[in-house]
Amino acid sequence: MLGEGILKGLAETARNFFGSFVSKERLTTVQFPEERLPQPEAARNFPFLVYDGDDSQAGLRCVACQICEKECPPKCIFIQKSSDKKPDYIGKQQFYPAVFNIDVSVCMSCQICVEVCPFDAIEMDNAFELSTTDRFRGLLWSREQLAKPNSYFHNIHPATAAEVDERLAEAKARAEAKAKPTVAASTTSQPDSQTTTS
Amino acid sequence: MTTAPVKEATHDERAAGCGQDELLEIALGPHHPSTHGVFRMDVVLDGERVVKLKPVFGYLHRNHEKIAESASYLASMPYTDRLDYICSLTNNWAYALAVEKLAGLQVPERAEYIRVITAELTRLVNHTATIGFLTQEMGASGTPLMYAFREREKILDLFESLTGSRMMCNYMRFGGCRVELPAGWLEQTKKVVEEFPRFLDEYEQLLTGNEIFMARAQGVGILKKDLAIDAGVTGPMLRASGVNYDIRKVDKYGIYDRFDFKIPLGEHGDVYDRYMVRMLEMRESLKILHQALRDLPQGPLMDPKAKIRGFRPKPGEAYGRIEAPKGELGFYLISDGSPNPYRYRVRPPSLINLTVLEDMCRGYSIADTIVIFGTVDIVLGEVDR
Amino acid sequence: MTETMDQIFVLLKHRILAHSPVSVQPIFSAALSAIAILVVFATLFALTTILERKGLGRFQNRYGPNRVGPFGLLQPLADGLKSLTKEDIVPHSADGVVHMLAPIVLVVAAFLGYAVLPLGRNMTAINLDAGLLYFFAASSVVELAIFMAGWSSRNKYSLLGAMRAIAQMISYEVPLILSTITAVMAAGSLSTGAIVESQTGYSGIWPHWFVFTPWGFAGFVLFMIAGIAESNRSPFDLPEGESEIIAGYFVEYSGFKFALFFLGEYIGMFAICGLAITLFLGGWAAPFSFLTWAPSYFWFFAKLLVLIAMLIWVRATLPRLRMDQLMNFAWKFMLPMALINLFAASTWHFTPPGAIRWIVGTILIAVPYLLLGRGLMQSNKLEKRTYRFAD
Amino acid sequence: MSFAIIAVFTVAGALAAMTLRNLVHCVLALVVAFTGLAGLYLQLGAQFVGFAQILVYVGAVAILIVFAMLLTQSHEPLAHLTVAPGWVTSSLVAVAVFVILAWSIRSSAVGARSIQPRPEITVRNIGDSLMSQFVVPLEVTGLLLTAALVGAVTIAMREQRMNR
Repeated sequence: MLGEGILKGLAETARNFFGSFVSKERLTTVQFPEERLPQPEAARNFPFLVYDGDDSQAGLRCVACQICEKECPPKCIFIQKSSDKKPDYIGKQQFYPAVFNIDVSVCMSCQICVEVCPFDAIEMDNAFELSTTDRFRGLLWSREQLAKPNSYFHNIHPATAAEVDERLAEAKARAEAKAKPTVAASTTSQPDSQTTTS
Repeated sequence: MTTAPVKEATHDERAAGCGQDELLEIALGPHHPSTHGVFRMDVVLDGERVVKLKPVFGYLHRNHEKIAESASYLASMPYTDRLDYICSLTNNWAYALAVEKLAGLQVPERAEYIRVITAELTRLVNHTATIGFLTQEMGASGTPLMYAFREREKILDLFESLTGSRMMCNYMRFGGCRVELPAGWLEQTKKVVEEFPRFLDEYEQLLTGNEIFMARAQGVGILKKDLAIDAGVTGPMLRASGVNYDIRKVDKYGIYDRFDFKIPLGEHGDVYDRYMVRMLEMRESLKILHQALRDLPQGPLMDPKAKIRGFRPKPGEAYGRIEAPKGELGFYLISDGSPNPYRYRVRPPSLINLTVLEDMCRGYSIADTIVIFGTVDIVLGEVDR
Repeated sequence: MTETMDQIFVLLKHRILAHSPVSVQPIFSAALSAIAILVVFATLFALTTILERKGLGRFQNRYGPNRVGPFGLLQPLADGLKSLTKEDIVPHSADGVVHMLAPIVLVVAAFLGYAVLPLGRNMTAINLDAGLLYFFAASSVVELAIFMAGWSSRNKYSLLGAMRAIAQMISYEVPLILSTITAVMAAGSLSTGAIVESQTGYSGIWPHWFVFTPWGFAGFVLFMIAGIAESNRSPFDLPEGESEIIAGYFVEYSGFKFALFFLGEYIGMFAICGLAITLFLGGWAAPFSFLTWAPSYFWFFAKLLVLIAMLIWVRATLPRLRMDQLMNFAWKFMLPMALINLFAASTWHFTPPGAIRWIVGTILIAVPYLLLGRGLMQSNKLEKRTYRFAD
Repeated sequence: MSFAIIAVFTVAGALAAMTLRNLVHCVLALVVAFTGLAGLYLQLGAQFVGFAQILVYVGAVAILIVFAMLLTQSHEPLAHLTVAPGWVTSSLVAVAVFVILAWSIRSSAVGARSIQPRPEITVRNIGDSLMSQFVVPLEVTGLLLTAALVGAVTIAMREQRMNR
């Protein structure tokens, strides 16, 4: 009969209309600035640099190996290696980034930099309300802006952070057990178990 | 029909038309609400009937393939997300499959299962979006689209908690998957899969029997079987024309031979069949999901041979293809032993399915053109690359 | 007391008129009515835009606008301010004068029809003898305005939209007018006031509305379908056809002129709904005899809101037809049905009251409906399909 | 007073319809003239004819002209004024028609008789007389129109078939 399907459709929309007043299922809007959905732990947005200790610049884990710079698909990372060295968390003498810039307007949040980093120095942040009025300088983040403490990392990705800490502690213990600090030439031979880490 | 303010049609166009009527040439797009982004159709109309249609694309060309040839294998993975941005996980899979063939990597069983689960969820995401937009193009004021997106959101939430991103998942790696399932993910997925048929029923109630929908969809934009095969059309579009061709069955890539599912086939090859084939395919996907979620084994996620840094496959070539929601998605790679592929080529289903657009639209009205175009189901990111 | 409440606006008008000199009283009276109609329906327009958006939102599992003012009720104000402050863009090659005149003609023509709508007891602006004819004459000018808009913009999309709109409105005017004839026949008058008057009685508590007869019901449905098509609303919104021809005839309008098109469209829709109420739903008459204490204008506007809600509901549900299907529907279904309905109505009048005339009337309408519906489905080769599955 | 205004409107509309270069403008001016004519009818108390005038001429005939124009012509409007070759003859004919009409009206009985207040002619009266006194002319007109309609459809269908 002509009109039957139309009536069925009308019944369906009516059900949704009245349902929207009684059931959360049928009123799915989250009114954003007031209501916020919890972010899943895996949520990622833009990278940041992890530092240990209190000094946000001296405690950076980054040793300026420039792997992330090379691997970054949109090439949004810019690193300048320092000329001098300073001890890292194990105590080895390492370079550090004199300049570490990320252009977040170019960054595509792919997390490749995190995966390739042998030092767990760069991690993904989940902050997303980052708008600025200056789209060039305002979105080019320097080392100072990128540095965030390990506690923050624990805060946003507790499971991953714990894993990373464990691994770093293990590496440190191994290094201490192996020998007294002789300035190691290379630390790039980190175990490959990191590949599955996020 | 044409009028004083309209530019006169050129001689050729007039010759192409029927009768003595003059033709109206309009550009649908690139700024048009129904062109799925920045697509343009140069349409020659006789009244409202399409006489000629020339698809114009390239507005979204991003040089994906050339960039991939100068980047490492891994660095192209997030770019594949952005090909067909509705279904990034199947893109990941197709690319990973090609690289795995090239490098001879073995994917552990658990990772294969997770790939199947995510791919079928992606199929649901894609088909809900497609039919939602299709009804929008038929002029429904957003209601079916909103219902479709309501369900799609639930799956995107799953993606986010698994991969960290709703659309740009970047989840699969050469030789496995990137991260283990988060706690509770499996249960949540089971719940979503359990509830999904309710949405499909609702949708069928709302649209499938609707006379206006039937009038707009049946007998419109017929794609003949032979033409579909000749043009290399794949995916739901091909199956709606009645060709039994699904790479999940043909290639049995991954572990698809372990699942019990069927391939819905259309008969007329019109808009309605393309819509229904997608609806039925979603139900089949749910069957696969049920089985995969039930059988998901424990085990490692990555092939231990796989390397993230310093990945250099030995020289050779490989073509990996999967049944993406839109059709056959293939990646062709040549390695010269360096960290970058020597040649990188995508076989995008969207672009190749689009080639029959003019044949489908000729003779139908401009309103049909929009609907037919909607059932081709393209994403400009994949067409233009 | 109820009497005063019912007639309060009429009394108020007389009070005001009493203070003016006799010579200008007719003009003054007309001006007062016109101002009242303008204010009331423009407010209703503002209210409807927000109700429609909120209603559509609810149909679509979302809230709809709720940011401006309490519950978003000030949204129309914000929209109005926005459209007022926006730049008024006239395309370079447009025909300036016609381009400017089109929205004005549209709104004026849309408002003209209200002069004969009885908004309450004794509340018809001018009670014309040929009121219905006047209404259709006024609304036929809308087509011209739409053509002016579409043609003067010099845009292919707007021209397509205008051509669609005119073709559609002319086609649907025929069943629209034919379906009203039944009510005219029953009331024996073309005057809207008299038509309402003939529906004000009650049997027990049940009203004598025309919609509660087989032909009246069919007439009402036909009238509403044709009316939706006349006011270019979904599912007959082809002239706007957002997904196809973007916005149709007003694609080149911006700022306040654009708002005027919206105003005209909604005003036209209210007028059609108001006429449907007048013709079939008993005008300002209360739905039950024990509810007559409420003022008559209350009932009119209550019914109007119900019809508007129905239109929103329909809009939320249905996809849009195609041009040729629209025409087919008008000429192959609506027109024969309207004629058959006319026949059924006249049969009704010449059959003695009782069960028999109900049966005859129902059969006379239901059988052709089923046959025509079947024919329409078959001529378009519409069918439920089954699908085969391959392994 | 109101007669003067309406008359000016009507005549201006008619003049514009003749002189404007853009055909669509001409149609719009013609609509003004039609509307003015309807106004005149209304002023004379002929409601039905007045509204029918608007409904039929503005709502249908003008639109028909527009359609016919859009479907046939395809040139930009001529930029300069052109005059038809036989303009002398045609204006003479026009003047002659006007003179004859004016003379006959002046000399007929209508002008001489003083206008008596007639009972209000209602739509009901019109309907009654159409159905009793003038039923044959009405039916004949209806038949004629139906025949015209059928003829138009036939021609249109044949053309369509030829196009195929």
